[in-house]
Order: sequence, then C-alpha cells, then structure tokens
Amino acid sequence: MELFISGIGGQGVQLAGKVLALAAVAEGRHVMLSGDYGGHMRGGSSVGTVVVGPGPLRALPVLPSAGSAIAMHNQYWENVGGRLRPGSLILAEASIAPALPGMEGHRLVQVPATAIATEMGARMAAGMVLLGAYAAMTGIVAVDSLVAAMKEQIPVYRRQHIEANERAIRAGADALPALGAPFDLDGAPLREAV
Amino acid sequence: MELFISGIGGQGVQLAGKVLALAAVAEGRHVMLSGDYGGHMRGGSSVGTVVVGPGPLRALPVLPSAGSAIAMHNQYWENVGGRLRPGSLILAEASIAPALPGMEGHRLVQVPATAIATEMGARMAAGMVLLGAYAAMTGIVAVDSLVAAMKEQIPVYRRQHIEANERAIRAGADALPALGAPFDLDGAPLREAV
Amino acid sequence: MSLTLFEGSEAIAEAAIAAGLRFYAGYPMSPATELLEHLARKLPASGGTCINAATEIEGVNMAMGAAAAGFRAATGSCGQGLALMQEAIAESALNETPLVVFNMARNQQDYFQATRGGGWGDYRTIALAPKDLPEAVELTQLAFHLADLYRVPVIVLGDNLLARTQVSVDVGRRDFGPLPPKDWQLDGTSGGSGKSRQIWTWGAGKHNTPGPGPSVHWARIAEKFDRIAETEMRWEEGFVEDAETVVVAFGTGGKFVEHVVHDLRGQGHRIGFFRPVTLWPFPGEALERATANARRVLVFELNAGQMIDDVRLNVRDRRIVRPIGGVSFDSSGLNLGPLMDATVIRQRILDTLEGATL
Amino acid sequence: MSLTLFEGSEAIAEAAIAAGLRFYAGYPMSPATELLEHLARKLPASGGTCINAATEIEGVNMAMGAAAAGFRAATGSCGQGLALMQEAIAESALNETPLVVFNMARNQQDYFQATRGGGWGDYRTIALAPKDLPEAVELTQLAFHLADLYRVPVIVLGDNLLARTQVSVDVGRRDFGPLPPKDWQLDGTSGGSGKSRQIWTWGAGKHNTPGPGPSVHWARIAEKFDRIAETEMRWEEGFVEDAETVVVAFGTGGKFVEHVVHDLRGQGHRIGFFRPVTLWPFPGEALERATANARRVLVFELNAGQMIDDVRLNVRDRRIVRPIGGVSFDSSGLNLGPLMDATVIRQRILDTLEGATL
Amino acid sequence: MRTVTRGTLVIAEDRCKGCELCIAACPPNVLTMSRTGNRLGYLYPELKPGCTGCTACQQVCPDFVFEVFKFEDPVLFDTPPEGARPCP
Amino acid sequence: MRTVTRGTLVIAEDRCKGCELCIAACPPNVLTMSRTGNRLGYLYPELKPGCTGCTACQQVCPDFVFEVFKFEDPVLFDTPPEGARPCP
Amino acid sequence: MTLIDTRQPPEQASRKVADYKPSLLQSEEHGLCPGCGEPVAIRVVLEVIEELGLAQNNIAVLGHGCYGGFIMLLDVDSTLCLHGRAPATATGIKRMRPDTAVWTLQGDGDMVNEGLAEILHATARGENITCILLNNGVFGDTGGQMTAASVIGQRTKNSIDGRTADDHGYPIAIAELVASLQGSAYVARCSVHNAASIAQTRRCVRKAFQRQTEGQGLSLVEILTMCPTGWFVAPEAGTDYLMESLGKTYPLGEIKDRAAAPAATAE
Amino acid sequence: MTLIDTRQPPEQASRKVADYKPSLLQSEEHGLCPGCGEPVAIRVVLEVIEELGLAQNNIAVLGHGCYGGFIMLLDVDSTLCLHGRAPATATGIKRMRPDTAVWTLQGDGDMVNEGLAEILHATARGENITCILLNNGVFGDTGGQMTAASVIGQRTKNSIDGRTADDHGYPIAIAELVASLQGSAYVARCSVHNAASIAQTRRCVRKAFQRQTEGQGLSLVEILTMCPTGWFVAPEAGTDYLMESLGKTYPLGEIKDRAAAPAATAE
Ligand SMILES: Cc1ncc(C[n+]2csc(CCOP(=O)(O)OP(=O)(O)O)c2C)c(N)n1
Ligand SMILES: Cc1ncc(C[n+]2csc(CCOP(=O)(O)OP(=O)(O)O)c2C)c(N)n1
Ligand code: SF4
Ligand code: SF4
Ligand code: SF4
Ligand code: SF4
Repeated sequence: MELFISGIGGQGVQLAGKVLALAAVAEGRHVMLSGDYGGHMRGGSSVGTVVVGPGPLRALPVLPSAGSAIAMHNQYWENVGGRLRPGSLILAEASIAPALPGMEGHRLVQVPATAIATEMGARMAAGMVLLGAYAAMTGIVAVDSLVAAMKEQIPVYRRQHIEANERAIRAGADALPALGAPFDLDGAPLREAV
Repeated sequence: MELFISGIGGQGVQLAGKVLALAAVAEGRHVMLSGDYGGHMRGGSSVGTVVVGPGPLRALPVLPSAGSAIAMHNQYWENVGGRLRPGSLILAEASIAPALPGMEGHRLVQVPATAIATEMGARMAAGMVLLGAYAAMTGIVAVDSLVAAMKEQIPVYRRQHIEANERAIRAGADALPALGAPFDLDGAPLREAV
Repeated sequence: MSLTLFEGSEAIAEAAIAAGLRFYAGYPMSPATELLEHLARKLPASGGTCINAATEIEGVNMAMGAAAAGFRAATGSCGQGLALMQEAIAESALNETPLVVFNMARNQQDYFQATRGGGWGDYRTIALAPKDLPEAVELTQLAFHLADLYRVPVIVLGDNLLARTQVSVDVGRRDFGPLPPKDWQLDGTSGGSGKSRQIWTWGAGKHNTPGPGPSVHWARIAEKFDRIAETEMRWEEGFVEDAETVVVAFGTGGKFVEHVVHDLRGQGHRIGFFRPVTLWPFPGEALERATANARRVLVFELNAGQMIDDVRLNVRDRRIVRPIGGVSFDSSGLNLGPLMDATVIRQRILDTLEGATL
Repeated sequence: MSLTLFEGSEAIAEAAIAAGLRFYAGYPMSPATELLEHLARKLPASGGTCINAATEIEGVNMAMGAAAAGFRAATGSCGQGLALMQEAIAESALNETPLVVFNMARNQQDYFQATRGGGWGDYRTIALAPKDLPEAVELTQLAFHLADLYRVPVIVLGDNLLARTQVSVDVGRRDFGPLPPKDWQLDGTSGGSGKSRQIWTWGAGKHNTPGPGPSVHWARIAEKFDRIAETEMRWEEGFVEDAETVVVAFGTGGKFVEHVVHDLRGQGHRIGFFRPVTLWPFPGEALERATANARRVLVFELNAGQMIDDVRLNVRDRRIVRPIGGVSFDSSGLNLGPLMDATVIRQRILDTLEGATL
Repeated sequence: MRTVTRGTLVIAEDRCKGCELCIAACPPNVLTMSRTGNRLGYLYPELKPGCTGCTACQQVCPDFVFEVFKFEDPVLFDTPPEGARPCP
Repeated sequence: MRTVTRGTLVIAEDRCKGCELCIAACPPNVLTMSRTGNRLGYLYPELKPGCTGCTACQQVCPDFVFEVFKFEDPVLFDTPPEGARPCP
Repeated sequence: MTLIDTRQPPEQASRKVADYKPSLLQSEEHGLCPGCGEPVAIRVVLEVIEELGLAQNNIAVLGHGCYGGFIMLLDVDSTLCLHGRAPATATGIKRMRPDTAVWTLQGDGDMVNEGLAEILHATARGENITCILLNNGVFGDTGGQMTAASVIGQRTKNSIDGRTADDHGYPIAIAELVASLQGSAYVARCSVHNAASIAQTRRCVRKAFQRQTEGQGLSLVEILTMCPTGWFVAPEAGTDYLMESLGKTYPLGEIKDRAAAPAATAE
Repeated sequence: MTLIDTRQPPEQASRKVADYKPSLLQSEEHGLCPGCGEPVAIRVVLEVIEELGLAQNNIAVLGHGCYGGFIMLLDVDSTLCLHGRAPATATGIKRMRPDTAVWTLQGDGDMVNEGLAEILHATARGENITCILLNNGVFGDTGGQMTAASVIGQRTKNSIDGRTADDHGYPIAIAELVASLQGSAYVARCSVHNAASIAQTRRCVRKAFQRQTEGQGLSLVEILTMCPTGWFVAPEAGTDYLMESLGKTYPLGEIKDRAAAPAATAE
C-alpha cells in the first residue's frame, strides 16, 4: 500500500507520515517513508510518502504512483494528484477539499479534521485526525498502534501534546461511520508493492 | 656536442656546467643543461650534463649517451662512464684519473687541476681549470666567453672569488699545449645532437 | 531478522557501529550532516568516539590517526568535503591505513571523484554504491571489512535520497570472514625494541628494519590494487541474457532503472539492466558479458557523463553506448532533481528505442 | 628570437609573465618551489603581485579572487598540493573564474588528477602537458588564453625534469587571437545600480538579474566542456601512417618516446609515436586515426596505468593495448626514477616486439 | 486618553515571520502582536498610537517589514481616527 | 704546564659536519677544529687536555659525534701522553 | 485597543525616516528564519557602505552560511566563495584592486571552524580588508550544530543540554586572537540584540571600513547574532539567550584600534 | 698542541657519562645540515621520554620538514602524517589510546603555515597530547623560504635582506596563541643554542609530557632551532643568528602552566 500525504510546511505532514510508518513497523510490516520539503520554512510544499508491505519492499524513494493520499492543503497538490492511480482513496481536510482538482475517478472522502481538532482545543492536531481516519478506513494499522507510535515519536520537550494527539487520532478513527464505507486498498488497481 | 661533468657534491660540478652553458648561449648556441644531485649535502654524487648545438635541440634531459666528459672525482663515475660513446674525450683531474675504470677506447687527458688551482691559492677552483682546458681543447666556446659567463653567474656575495676563478679558467686553457692535441668533438662518433 | 524504521543516515550509522566502528570524525554538510549527528549520539554509547571535527581536513586526518592506531575509523561528508579530503584519502591508500569514507552525495556527480580520486600518486579507492538502504547496511559493513582486508580506503557513495528516506531494515552485524591480524598498528609498545613500527607513505622503513623505499613500495601498492580489481568486483544485473537493450546505472539510479526495466519487460520489451555495485573496481568483464547479445547500451547517471567512460571501456565496438541521464538538481542545489523519476527514465528509454525492432 | 638560458621553472615564470600574469600565490613544495621563487622575484618587477601563501588552499583561493577581479592569476604546486586544491579547482570551473594551475609534478602519477579531478560536480580541467621547455613556454601562454577564452581552470602539468633542466629558450609573448571582454569581472563599481555583478557557483543570479539556477547553470557548463572537448584537442604524432606499433606517451615521457622511436625507425622498425598534448580533452579521434593501421599500441607512462584508460577508450577492438611504463622514483620519492631513460624505454619496446613480424 | 503620536509605520505584514523582536525593541511600547496569522501563518505587529518614529523597530527587524514616517506635526489620537481598524 | 683532566671523549670524527657548535659550547675550551677534513671533507673537533666530562659538547652536537667518559681519577697531562697524537 | 492603519503611508504630512531595506539590497525577501540576527547585521553593513560613499567602490566576499543567501540580494559586486576561504579570496581581489573597499561576510562556522587558518593568516599579513563575522555560535545553515565558537553551556543541536568542556573542549574567541596579531588594525565585538547595540555595531563597522580606506591593515567586526532555530529556543527568546550565552563569554566592545593615520578624517 | 686520542675509549679507569645518541634512536646517521638545531632538540625529547618511563608507551606523529627524516631513526612507534595535520592525526590516535603518551613533532612551516588550524583546534578541544615545535623560522626542507613564523628582519630565501612587514606582514607567535586558548595546559618556549638552553628545554619537555600524563590538556613546547642553511649564514654563526633574530621576537620561558593535578608528582 502506498500513501502520499500532501500539505504545507508547518501542518505536521512529516510527523503524520512518521507515525503511520512507525505503527506499521511495530505491527511487523516492512515500511518505506520519504519526505520532500523545501527547507525549514513554513508555508512551502511538504509531501510525505509511506509504503507498507508484508515483505521486503522494492519501492522507489520517489514513488511514481500510489493508490491513496491524504490532502491537508490544496496548495502544491498537483505534485501528488497527478501521481494517483485511478480509483485511489483521497482523504481530504474538509475545508480545502472543494479546491482539489482532478477528483474524478477517485474516492474523495472529506474529513472535517481541523474542525474536530479545533473543537478539542488542539488546532495543530488536524493531521492526527486524518491519520486516525485513514487507519480506520483502510485497516492498514490498528488505531492503538498509531497512538503508540505517536507517543514514541514525540520528543521529550513536546510531551505536553501527547494527550491531545491521542484524542485527535481516536476522534479521526471514530469518525469512520460518518465518512462512509471502509476502503479496500488491495482492491484498488494496485500492483505488488513496488 | 654533449658533455657529462661528474664529481661529488661540494666540488663545483653544477657551477662548471652552468658556466659552460651560459658561455655557449652567449655565443648564440642552443644549450641544454641538466643537473642530477642528491640533496644539498656534501659528498653525494653530482653530475652535470651540457648539450650545445647550432640550432634547436632535441636532446633528452636524461642523456642516454655523450661524447665527452669531465671527471672531477672517481666516486660515482660509473653513472657517467657507461654512457660514453667509444672514442670520447675525458678530461680528468689528474689525482683521480688513475682510479677511473674503463678508459679503453677513449681519449683520457689528465689535468692537474687541483694542483694548478692550489698553486694559485684557490683550491676550490679546480673545476674552473678543467673547464678552461675543456674549452681550449674542444674549441666549443671561447675562453673569454667562459670568463664572462662565470662573472655573470657568481652571486654578488661571492664577488671575491671572481678573480681567482678567472685565473683558473685561463690557467686551464693555457695548459693545452701540455695536455696534447685539440679534440674534434664532431669527429667523435656523434649523431646530430639529439 | 529484526526490523527497525530508520532514516537512511541512521541505518548507516547503526550498520557502521555493528561493524565495529570505533572512531568517527565528521563535519556538517548536507546531506551528510545527519550521519554525523546520529553517530555523535550513538557511537559513544557503544564505547566509541565521535568528534565534531573543526574541518573536513581535520576529520579525515583524525580518522586516519585512529585507523593507524588499529581501530575501525571513518569520516564522511559530501562531494565538496571529499574534495578537501583527497590528499588524505590518497595518503591512506599509500600508507596503508584502513579508512572508510562516507560520501552522502548531493547527487551523482562524484563518480570521477570516487573512482579516480584527485589525490596524488597511484592509488585507487574501492567505491561501493548501494541502491537502497538494505544494501547500504550491507555495504557499509563490507566497507570496513575490505578496508581492513586490504589496508585501503573505501568509499561508500550514497546520495540525498538514500540518506533521507526512512526504511524498515535490519542493521545487525554481517560476517565477511576472517581478517589478518593488525600487526602493523601503532600501539606505542614497541619503542626501544629496535623494531618499533612505522606508518609512512614513503615505505622507507626504519634504520633497523628498512622498507623497500618509495618506488618499490608504491609499485607494490599498485599491484595490490590490481589484485583488488580482479577479485572485488560486484554488480547486479537482470534480464540481460536476451536483452537487446541494456541500461546501466549506479546507486539509487540503479534502483530506479531496475524498477523501470521490470515494467518494460512486463510490456514485452527485450530490455535488461546492469548495476555496478563496486564503481571501482568497475565490473567490466561482467558488463561485457551482460551486453554480449545487446545492440545498445544506455547509461543513466545524474551527471554530465562520468560512468559512461567505464561503460565504453568495457562494452565492445559493436554496441552503441548512449547517455540517457544528465545534470539534475532542484533549485537548492542540494537535492536530486526531476530526472530521478521512474516516469522520466521510462520515457527516455522508450525514446531511444523508437524505430528500433524489439 | 632571443634565447636565454633558463631553468625550466624560470622559463615558465617568464612565459607566464609574458602572457600577462598579474597575480600568483603559491606554497613551496618540491619541485614546484622554484616556480614560486622565480615569480616572487620577477612578477613584482613587472607590476604584478606574488604572495607566499600560507597554505595551498589559501593560495588557490587567493588566485581565484584575483581572477574574479578580472586579472590573469595562477597558483601552483605538485600532486599533494593540488590534492588540497581540488575543491577550489572545481569551484573555479563551476563559478567560471579563469584560473591557471601549475602542477610541477614529481612524476607522472597525477594523470587522473589532471583529467578527472577530485573536486565535486561536473567539471573538467583543460590539462596541457608539455614535452620540453620550448613547448612549456608555448603552453603556459596558451593556458592563460584558454582559461580566459572559456572561463575555465587550466592545468599545466610538468614534472621534475621539466622544472629543473636548463635550456636556452625564447620566452617572448605569443599571440593566440582575440578574447571576449571580461564584462563579468568584479570591479566594485556596479553597486547600487540594480545590476551589480555576481560570481557564484550556484548560478542563481541576483534578485533583479536572476540566473538559471544550479541545474541549468551546471548543465550549461557541462555543455561548454563538451564544446571544449571537440575543439581544443592537441597532439603530436610521428611515423604513424604505416606503423605496426604506436607508442603513446605524454609530457617528458613523450619526448623520450619520440627520441627512441626516431632511433628505431632508423633501424627499420615500423613504429610510430603519439603524444597527447592536451590530456583533457584527450585527442581520442586523432589517436584512433593514428592507430588505424597499427597492430599494437604501447603505452609508456611513469605510473601504474592511468592514461591507458583513455587510450583504451579510443583505440578500437582490433589493436592490442599494452603498458610499458610503471612506477618509477628515486629513493627520495621526489624524482623521476630509472624508467625515464631512453635505453630502458627502447628495451621495453623491443621486448614487446619480440616474436612479432615487423 | 489622548496620545501624542509623532510617527507612524507602514508594516509589510505578509513579510513578517512573527519573531516579536520589534515588540521588545519599541521604546514607547506601541507595537503589539496580531491575533491572526498572515499569509504564512505568522502573527505580525500592529501599531498603537504613540509611535515616536524612532526607527528602533525598523532597525531590529530581520525581515525588513517596517517603513517609518515622522509627522510634520504630531498627531493626537483619542478615538479611533479615520483609517484605523478596530481591534478585531 | 700540567692540566688536570677529569674526562675524555670518543669522537666519531667521520660523522662530524664541521659546524663548530661544540667548540663554542665547551666550558674549559678544550676542543679545537682539525686542520684537515674528514671523509666528507669537513673539519672536525680534536680534544686538548683539560676536559671535565661535563657533556656540553655531546648535548649541543647535532650529529651525535661524542661519547663522554669521566675518569675514576683525574689524569694529569704535561707531555703528550701515550696514545695522544701530536699536533699535525 | 486603538490601532493605526499601517497598510499605506499616512495621509498626514510626514516624511519617511526609515526605509524597509537599505538601498544596497535588491529585495526585502529572504529565506532566513524568524528572529535571525543576520539580516539585521547585514542591514547595518550595507548602510555604512552607503554612508561612506563606497556603494560604487566595494566588493563583497561571502562565505557559506545562512547569510550566503544574501548573495542574491546584495546590490554590490559580490562573490560567494568557498566555505572558510573568504579572507583568502578577498586577499586576491584586494591586491588586484587596492583602491576598492573589499569586505567579507562570514559566520562563526565559516570563519572559526573551516576558515580559522585563512582569517589568521590574512590578519598576520596585514591584508587591508574588512571582515564581518556573524557569530551565532552554531552552524545555522546545516541545522544548528556546535561550532568552534559555541560557548560553554550553549544549546546547539549536538549539545541540547549545553556545551561542556569535557566533551567538546573550549570555544575560540576569534576577535581576541585576531587582535593579538600585529597585522590587525581594528577589532571590535558588537551585537544586534537591541537597537542600542545595533547603533554601536554601526559605529564599529564604520570605523572598520575607515581603517581599510586608511590602509591600516585588517579590520574585523564580530557581530553576535541570534539564531533561535539553531539554539532551539523561541524566536522572541533569542535576544535574551544571545546575551546569556555568547554575550557572557564574549564581552562586547572595541578590542583594538590602531591609531588612525594623521591624514585620515577623525572619527 | 697536545691532543688526546679520541678514537677509542680511554685506557684509564673511567665510566661513560654520555652516549653518542639517545637509546631511542636506531642510528646516529642522519641527513640534516651542518649546524642544524633539530637533531639536538630531538635528542632532548627522546631522552625525556626514556627518563619518564614512556619508552614503551608512546607514539610519535611527525610532520613534514627536515626532522621528518628522523622517522627512519626514531625507535618509537611512529607515523609521518600529512603536512600540517599532526595534531589532528595525533588526536585520532590519542582518543583511541588514551593511556599512551602521544606526541607530535612539527616545524614552524608545518605547524604555523599549513597546520595553523589543526594546532589551534586541537588546543581548543583540549586534546591531551604533547606538541613539539621546532621553530627555525623557515621552510628548511624546501630550501629556506619564509614561513608565517619568520620574524621581521630575518634572512630567508625570499627575504635575503630580511623580512619586512610591508612586503610580507607580521610573524605569528604560535606559542602565545596556543597559550591564550583555554584547552592548553602547558606552553613554553625554549631554545637549543647552547648547553644551558638545552638543559632548560629538557625541563620544559619533561613538564609537557607530565601534563599529558596528568590529563591536563594540550602541552606545547616551542623550541627555537638553528637553520644556518636556510638563513644563508655559516653553521658556526647559527646560534648567534638564532638569538638575534627569532630569539629577540620570541622570548624564551614558560608561558603557561596549568597547575599540576594534586596526585601528580611535584616537578
Ligand atoms: C567545504 C564545506 N564543508 C561544509 C559545508 C557545509 N556548510 C554550509 S553552510 C555551513 C555552516 C556555516 O555556519 P556559519 O558560518 O556559522 O553560518 P550560519 O549558517 O550560522 O549563518 C556549513 C558547514 C560547505 N558548504 N562546504
Ligand atoms: C601539502 C604539502 N605541501 C607542501 C609540502 C612541501 N613541504 C615539505 S617539508 C616543507 C617545509 C616544512 O618546513 P618546517 O615545518 O618549518 O620544517 P623544517 O624543514 O624547517 O625543519 C614543505 C613546505 C608538503 N610536503 N605537503
Ligand atoms: S519607530 Fe520606534 S516608536 Fe515607532 S513603532 Fe518603531 S520602535 Fe516603536
Ligand atoms: S521584528 Fe520583523 S519579523 Fe519580527 S515580528 Fe517584528 S515585524 Fe515581524
Ligand atoms: S665534555 Fe664538556 S669539557 Fe669535555 S669536551 Fe665536551 S664540552 Fe668540553
Ligand atoms: S658539534 Fe658535532 S657536527 Fe658540529 S663540529 Fe662539533 S662534532 Fe662536528
């Protein structure tokens, strides 16, 4: 299974990718994670790529195509949208979803992630909401694995955010019924995970 | 015409080579001069090679053979002796001449250079005596050219030696009658000066 | 096998430590900085030493010192930093201190540097170019083994993608067999014995234990490199038996090419790939065999044409050799640019096949 | 023509000054020390500047600065010193400052360094290897011309014999034709104009006058080097038309080979010689033509085999290519050793001809 | 309260990176950080009455955000003057 | 005159490079340079009576030319003693 | 709260007393981090160059560091040279163009790590150039690693709990080393942590360039600058952290001033 | 004149009080010039190493210079490293072998020119090594050119009438620079121009090694040595010339001594 996470610097794209990757590794899967971002500045393009498979991966670090994506922002989306295979799953932050071009032939799921996160008083945790929703919808990793991975990843001096992040992940997963049917990644026109 | 000058460090081999070369250039000839000596220390091997020709030279800086030599010391002579073509002219400091091996087939001329120089109170000028004798015997450069070249070459802070050197050169040249007939370098089995 | 998710640099750091690395001295330069950072955290924990060298030149000479003392030692940087290390890399070849140098290159422009060096004297550096992280873990450990086996410098040539991609990988120790004892190492104990040890490029030895002197010493080293050239070639190839077209690429580029060639085979193209794993010694004979039935050889490298010399040297007259890579950077000048992309590579290959019967 | 007796280094210094050298910064290292000493005496007298740089790295960067300011500038050393300069030589290629670097090498082991460098990025250095002093005077002046013409680094590769042999030679100025104006030079006057100048490897330009950025800038430079490769090849050859054996050698070695081949021709051997004058660009096509009728190509170089790669690259399948040189030093490690000798070369050639019909 | 105001600013708020150096630097303490982010999401300074036109903010700002003006005649603010925005 | 001599030397004269540092270093001034050269043509030091065995010469000599001995009992020289060479 | 409209110039009669940027910058946009002190220092240098009438008679030589990005913005003839080598490159330029003001811009990583030899040798030779050091005690550009100028106790990426002498040795106070060499004409250490220190920086930079014009030898102004990113502190905490860390070890002030030549204009 | 027979040991009862060479030299024969001070200094160092019982517990790191020839003679584990880099190479060795006495031998060209950065950085880090500098103010090995340590007025191959500040700048007093850095434990400047100065050199070298054993940090002993060849003076004039030139600019004496650790044997 391959996933692109797309957003802008400062939204937590790379963290989300890392958490998903760690969760998958913890579950015994083989994982590749690559990040593409322009420097340390806010506001630039930020893309994370996660590949998960049952055995050794042959995936390229610059993935030519994928079957699913998380869209946190519409800016820079072109980098990612064009590389989705037909019938891909796209989880999009609801506020920007309408601005995403080229959604035909894909399954677009709008997640009010920012709203949910803001409601919980943790506006920056929108990425975690999306991650929870993605895990729940695809079953690629257990939600508890995500939570554990998030805890492992957060550095000591950011410990105060752990609890909010956990709630965000779970809230995203809990939103599943509202978002629609689960998505069978393998059902997508997906070759062996190269 | 090619000449090897062979001796040990401290005897003035390199100076002699340089003076002959400068004299030849002053007379409009093309010249190549190379020196081979092991560091700055006294007592090591010192060989100077001088090639003079009427036009541009094709001589190699490590000369495979030559038709004449000046021997100032018998130590390290092998380096040079083996590279002399049959019938070469060898001007040797008289005191070491008997110790030179392989003189058959060559014309060996013994010059009491050290004796002449010591007599003049300038023991270190033996090389200049040999040079004067060589010039007179071969006619390769005029003795006056040698003197002028020597003056040009001696550094300012050694000015005091100029006079003794001049006398040494002329004494060497003056010894010609005692040393025997002039030597026709071109008569030696000498190819075009390559 | 125990998998852990590592950033490329971190996995290489772990692999080096597993291989017995005891000393590292590095200087920051993107994208080699992280290797230094990981080792600075991890190496002391395993009883080793990691120094933030004040310059690349300091770093490489420190590592040479540690190697001379008999310990596995390394340094690292990327192209410019390695440029500054050329004198020392040559020295390590000529004074026979086993030294591992990581080049986490910004791109693929350091092929000449890795294979021909820019130091002085007749020396070579074994250059290992992994295609991905699992191979990098293997080759990192092999690098230390080969360095000790032959007493030579070994370069591990990675790139930006390798350094920064995160992969689940097993970094456990690999075993490459026994090694000769380091009876040459400087341990300080043989002073006054009349047989004290010496590490010196000139190979002149000591008064009591004279060496052969520079000419013979260097000629022997040249012979050693000839031996290495014969025995240490490594490569990977696929679908070459009946391939009309063979695509040659190294490092990460080789992985991309492999991927594309797989695809094209699936679509019926008679195409194969060849990837030198050791850039030096270049697996020339293997390439000759691999291209024996081919009509054309394509070379994909992200530079203006460096490895292509080695390909041409080894592919005989009949085959056409054609470059399909090029200079490729992003605007920061630090990252592999638009050409390191499977779609682009695929297109470039197809373009060269146009009009050809496959 | 006015002849003066010069030591090799002195003649090269004079030639450089005649060519308009205005700035030299060097650091002593045998046998390049004398070049520095002569320039330190002579350059100021002609209105130039010569600095005893504190290190080779300082020296080369000073020279790059002087070149950036628009003046003919050079530095020099031998192999190890040049190893330290690799970063800067590459930089001068990539930021397009015309820089001349003298390598008064200890031997012939710096061929790879001169032709493949050890810097970073896709760059080349024009490398001129004179066979003797008259040619060195010519090529020294040409070096400055080519550096300005193409805005590239040019290496003049001499050796111990060239530097230290004294020859009567004419060092007068040679004319190689017109050059483009240095409208890129930093003269400090365009500040505040909105069009101030920039010399920078990344090629990104200024805000008001943007450059193409690194990828395109470097690709353009690579194309420039391709152009140079096509137009600036220089070589010398003799007796090749009907030669069964062609001996290839460079620099002083080429002079020795030429001498020996003359001799052997005189004795009826069907033998010729080929000497690349530009080591890069290597005159490959010319070599191909020169060996078109040959059966074997012998390569004489005083190293473990470096130029032979370029020979093999350009000599087609049918010809046998065989090395007849080798590592050769005296015990000081500084001087060309016993192999640079006409008698030895002659013997080695004859040995390879044994049993062959000539 | 009426505040004597001798100077004023143009603030290129979209260039601000929210470092708050200007806030600390302003002698009369008339700069305050906004509550919402700019284009890049950074909070940026806003000006209250009382600026002296001393240029301290302009001097310390790493992002060249300020242009500083001095009024020919001091201006007195007691109510939001024309053109001033109410606090959001 | 009889000179009390407490020490003596072995001088490896062929290793001497004639720098004369020992001459200046010798406190009792009992070293003097030879008149003829050694194997390499250098003049070398010779020892007159009166050495104290202080080792100064050995310390300053760059060429490791000296071995220094102290007599168990001081020796008195007034004529050339056995083994001493006359001044050439 | 009453807020003034700051989106356009005031309607009231007024005159502009300070512009966004110095006129020798081509643009205000740069990529440096929030709270970075380097742009502030660069502003000062450019303004001094203009004040002294050197705008059309100066050449800048930049090292490698965050400030290097300003190569695209500086409206003066400039080169970005190799890491650490700016004083050498500047020497080559200055010797060829002795009447042009030649100045270098380096960080502490560039000058004190990679370029230690070059700055000291240029000083010893008495090269008549002006060197500006932006000292933030870290390699900012590569992510905040410790440099040879990081002070004891300072946070860096490899010393998150503060540099210790036991693990990493002691910092090098480059200004004092340069001042101790005879070839230096003027050495000062300044800072940009507040408006007053910036004003003082301006005075020192001006003197430094004047000493060059007078031909007195090498002048160095070390400017302590904030690097909150590299120190892992909040941008607004940068100035305080600067003075608590680098500021404590490296005292501000003029360290050396070779008496101006009589002909020179008095300061 | 009465001359003593010095061709063999005396017949009279006597004991040998001084040997040709230190026992840590494999041979007395070396290729250095007449009147060179370097072999004298090397003797002192080797004798101290033996005295301190470090003969079988030390590693020497030699630079490039005339003294480099001693790599073939030193009977201690040794390496001749790259020009200028001895303190870096020694750092690598010492860190791996902390209980071994590691020392470097460099000339002024090696240390103050090519290796300025390495010695200063090693000092700043407080590397626990002993550095011996043989300072003759010239590159002896390449024929006597000026170094960064040649003093004003000194004759060298490129300053036959004496170095001038105008043409070549000022010398660098490396011992003072090293002493000024916090990582140095012991710094002294000595000379070998006469027996008394040699004795003093011995005392300083001993302390330098002791500081290493005590783990106090970097110790440096700069030893002024004669190079009559490089100065173009007669060998016998070398000692006087040394003290008139280098000796005047570089005062002899201990420059720094970090108090010995309590446990250490008192000097
Ligand atoms: C030879 C070389 N080594 C390393 C680098 C990587 N590098 C680029 S910028 C930099 C740090 C510079 O730090 P500093 O000069 O302190 O400036 P800052 O980034 O803190 O402003 C380094 C190490 C390089 N460009 N060249
Ligand atoms: C990189 C490099 N540059 C230059 C040299 C040439 N070189 C050899 S010895 C030497 C001089 C050393 O002088 P110093 O250290 O003062 O020692 P001395 O010869 O005076 O004893 C130099 C420059 C070298 N070996 N390596
Ligand atoms: S100009 Fe002075 S008073 Fe006005 S806002 Fe800026 S710092 Fe405050
Ligand atoms: S100093 Fe500049 S960048 Fe920082 S908050 Fe103020 S306006 Fe914004
Ligand atoms: S031991 Fe002392 S007294 Fe005897 S010769 Fe030597 S210096 Fe003179
Ligand atoms: S000090 Fe030594 S080398 Fe010099 S003259 Fe005396 S014995 Fe000879």
